[in-house]
Amino acid sequence: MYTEKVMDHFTNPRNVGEVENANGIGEVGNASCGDIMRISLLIEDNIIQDIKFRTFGCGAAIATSSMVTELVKGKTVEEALQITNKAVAEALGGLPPVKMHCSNLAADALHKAIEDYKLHQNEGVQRLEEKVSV
Amino acid sequence: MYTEKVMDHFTNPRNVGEVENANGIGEVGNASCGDIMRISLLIEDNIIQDIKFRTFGCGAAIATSSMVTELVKGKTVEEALQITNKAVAEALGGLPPVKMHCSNLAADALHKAIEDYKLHQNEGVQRLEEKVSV
Amino acid sequence: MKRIYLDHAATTPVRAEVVAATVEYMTTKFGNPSSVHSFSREVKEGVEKARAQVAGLINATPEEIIFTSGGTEADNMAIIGLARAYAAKGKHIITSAIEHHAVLDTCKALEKEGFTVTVLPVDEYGFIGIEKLQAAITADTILVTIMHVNNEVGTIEPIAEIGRVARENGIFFHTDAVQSVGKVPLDVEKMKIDLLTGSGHKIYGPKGTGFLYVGKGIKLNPLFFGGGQEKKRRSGTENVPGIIGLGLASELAGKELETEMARQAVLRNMLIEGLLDRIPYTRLNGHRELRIASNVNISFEYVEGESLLLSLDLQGVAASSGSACTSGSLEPSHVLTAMGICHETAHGSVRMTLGRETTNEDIEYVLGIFPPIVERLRAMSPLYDTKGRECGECTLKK
Amino acid sequence: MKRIYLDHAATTPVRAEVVAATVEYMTTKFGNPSSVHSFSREVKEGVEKARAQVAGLINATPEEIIFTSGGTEADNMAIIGLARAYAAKGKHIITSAIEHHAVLDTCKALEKEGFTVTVLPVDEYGFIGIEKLQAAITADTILVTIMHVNNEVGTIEPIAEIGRVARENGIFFHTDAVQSVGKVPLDVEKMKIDLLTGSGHKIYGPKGTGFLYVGKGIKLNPLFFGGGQEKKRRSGTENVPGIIGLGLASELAGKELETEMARQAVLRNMLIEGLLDRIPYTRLNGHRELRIASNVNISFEYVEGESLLLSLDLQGVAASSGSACTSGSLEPSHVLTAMGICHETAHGSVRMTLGRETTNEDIEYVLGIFPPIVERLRAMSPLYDTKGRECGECTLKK
Ligand SMILES: Cc1ncc(COP(=O)(O)O)c(C=O)c1O
Ligand SMILES: Cc1ncc(COP(=O)(O)O)c(C=O)c1O
Repeated sequence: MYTEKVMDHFTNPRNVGEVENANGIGEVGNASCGDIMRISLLIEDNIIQDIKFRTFGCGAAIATSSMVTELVKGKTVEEALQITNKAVAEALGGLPPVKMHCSNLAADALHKAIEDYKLHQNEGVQRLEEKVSV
Repeated sequence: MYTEKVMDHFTNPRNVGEVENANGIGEVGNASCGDIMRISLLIEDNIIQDIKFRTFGCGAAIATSSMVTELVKGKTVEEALQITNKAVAEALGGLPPVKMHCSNLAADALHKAIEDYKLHQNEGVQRLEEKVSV
Repeated sequence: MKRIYLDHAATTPVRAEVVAATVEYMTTKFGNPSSVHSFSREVKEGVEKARAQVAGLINATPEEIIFTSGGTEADNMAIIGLARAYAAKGKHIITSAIEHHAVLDTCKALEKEGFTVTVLPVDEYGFIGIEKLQAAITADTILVTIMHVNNEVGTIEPIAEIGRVARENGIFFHTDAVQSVGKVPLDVEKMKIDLLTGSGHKIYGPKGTGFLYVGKGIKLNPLFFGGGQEKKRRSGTENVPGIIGLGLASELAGKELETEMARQAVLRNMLIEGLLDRIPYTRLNGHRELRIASNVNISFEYVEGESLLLSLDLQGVAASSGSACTSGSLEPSHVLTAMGICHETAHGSVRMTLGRETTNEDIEYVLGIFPPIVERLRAMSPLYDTKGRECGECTLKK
Repeated sequence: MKRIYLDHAATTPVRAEVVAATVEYMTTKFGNPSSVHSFSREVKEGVEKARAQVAGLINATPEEIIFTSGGTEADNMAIIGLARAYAAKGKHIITSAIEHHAVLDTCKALEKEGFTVTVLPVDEYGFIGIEKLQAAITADTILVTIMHVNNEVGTIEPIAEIGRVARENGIFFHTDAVQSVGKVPLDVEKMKIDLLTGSGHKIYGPKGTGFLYVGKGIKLNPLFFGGGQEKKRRSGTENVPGIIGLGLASELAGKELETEMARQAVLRNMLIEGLLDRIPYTRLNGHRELRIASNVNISFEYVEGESLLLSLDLQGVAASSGSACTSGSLEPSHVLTAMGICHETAHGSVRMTLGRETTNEDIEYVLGIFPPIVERLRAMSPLYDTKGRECGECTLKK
């Protein structure tokens, strides 16, 4: 059913856990529907310096989570935003058709984490501006 | 499908042919429906002295024809009239259910032959009476 | 006693390679294809390989093949499934008078659901007339279902022409190819076939297996419901060993189609000519040339078919008949009567269908035993002396 | 690597005696039972023997057994066939929320034909309440269809009581006994069962075989049409090797039913207790005692079932799960959710079903590898730290 690459990432997932000093966190999915993915990352100088995941979900969910962290670690934010769920599936040598639309959400989690980072950055900027304007 | 007795009567049918000096002939069935049985017999002193059959039909048709001739040869007319299609089937050790109502007509042919005999006898008697009354 | 099997149109022995494959999938590769573990993976692969093998035989793509429990189910699935799916488009179906009951009775059953059915007549050889088909088409017609090769007389219908006419009129074309798959070249593309039925046990595959080819994009309502196997078109745990066997049997049939059919045609001609030559008052049913290589169907006047079969069987030869007696009804074969053959004559028909194992010696043996058998039965028959012909219909009801 | 198959509720390997019998009927005894010659005679006898073997297992008479292509077809034949035959009498059907899709989806399909369907709820163990059944019966009810043993959680339903209630109310009772035939004693007389479904591949018989028991005098409209086999109730050339295999498998299952079930119950208890003891945050699904001897179904909180299956499979153990992922949908098992189990928990369920070849060592092996697997996946799970429970429903649609 799964490709060798999927099985490799399922058996030896890369970057499991939580980035301790994360400045962006994204979670997608819903335990009731069988999948939750949580990505935490540390972005510095526009580069993803560190990224980790925790996933409750099927083999494909775990493998796509693992793969996405590997794909973007060390990349710029812009490069990371270009990664799609489809690209993750392709990097894994493909997913079974039934999995394409359910467990293939890792890029969404990544994007959410980046959004979260940006939000905090903006808040930081805003806060700075507020300070200045006071 | 067929009992050994049926196969015996099919393979070695008794009394095939036409009684040459027959005084009764009966035919039942219809070639379009797959079965015709013709029985010719010679009755003397109320006894079936000779009886033969010719049959166009399936294995059961041939076997029941053969069996009925064997059953009644040498019997009285009254005894012969008591033979039923069911009795013929039983004498053969039974017939497949689908055959009970189609190819099992030999007793009917026998009864028709006896009727034919009686008709001729009556005609003879009548003719005699006519003669006397003239 | 020598036993000669000449009833290959009824069923065939499963060939050794196929038996071995089914055994493998009953024992070591026994998993359920729907499961999520290693026992199922190899099984799924096997099923998909079989699908490709079947598709290859008729020039379809694997996704267009649905596995069924046999030809009967596939015929029903095609006709009922399509009719129900396209009822909004039209409610008229065209079929022919010589179809197998799996088609004829299914069309009849649809009449109760408000469909109307035109049953095309055939000529003396059993051919559908293309003009008659053309004339029967109305704006309401959604489906033409006409068999490829007739199972009783072996007539090969002009299905490429039928396909063309159906396609031109925007009507779906289903063909019951149970008797032709693996025996006559088939190409669903070229012949413009939308749905096609095949059966495993007619091509040295296992009984209880069959398939329906359904061209891409054609909708079908399922006949039954459940786990949603076969892309929701045919629920029920797949008959995996059967499917594997059907796949392999299809591939092997395709490989030997040409040589085997050429070989059988020679034997068939020998049998036809031998019988017609040696026995008077006989007629060949079906067409002399446009018949499948394996089929011989001859009527022997003044004798009844079942008693012929019994006599042949006693000498080791297995054949079949259009006689009513063999079906337990009173009416003879609807195929023979549709071809205008007298009921009486139809009752005296014998079908002999050759196969892979049939040899020259077999045919010679049959030619040797046949004449005395007919002679003996004719001597018993009250019709033979007079050579009286009743060319009526049996109107009795059982 | 050691391979341990614990998915016997999905399918079973065909036992050696049965394989041998099917091979015989594919090769030497290959005739079509409908033919009129010696090749068919021995085959007909074999089929009738198989009918008696199946009947014997459930205390029916042979004439009450119809052979089908599997449990799914038999369920459909029973429900659709009976509903259509008795539509004039009433149009209400009662079933339960934990039926197999072959029953549930079939009932649903009948709603389109104007039938109304009551789906009875079940309690936390999966039991039907007799009072609820009683309350659901109306003057319009013609059929109650409730399974004997549930395929996911192994709960044994009170079918003798259901049969009594149905009989008292003059309603037909069908039971899907696919998971109980040959595993739990069955007596259609005593249990007042009118129709009963069985499947061959769950009892070490061939896939693509099944049967429907239909009590004498009960009418059924056929699902499909054709040659009129099985007394016109199921057309299509009989799957003879399959039928022979089903017959033999039934007889052998009956013979070893008691000893085998006692043996498996011991192993089952060992597995249940071992897992619940060794792994925290687990729950047994179904009833502790009133479950079939072969079924274990446990939910492991905070992990998802498919990833558990994959991990087990990598260590040679084949099991199944109520996780949505295994079916390609988003909703978990309808059985578990009907029992009131959270969707989240249901996703983390694993079913292990034992069989004839399962040994003590197999269970010990599984008990050894299971805890570290769960630990590893929990360490990866974002739910495990917080032990946060979402007991909602998945409302996404795929
Ligand atoms: C022309 C034709 N159609 C359909 C069938 C039915 O196929 P099956 O026996 O596989 O149900 C047969 C054979 O019985 C046949 O000859
Ligand atoms: C309870 C139940 N009913 C019906 C079926 C369907 O039977 P089959 O697989 O023979 O079609 C199954 C098994 O898949 C089952 O477990």
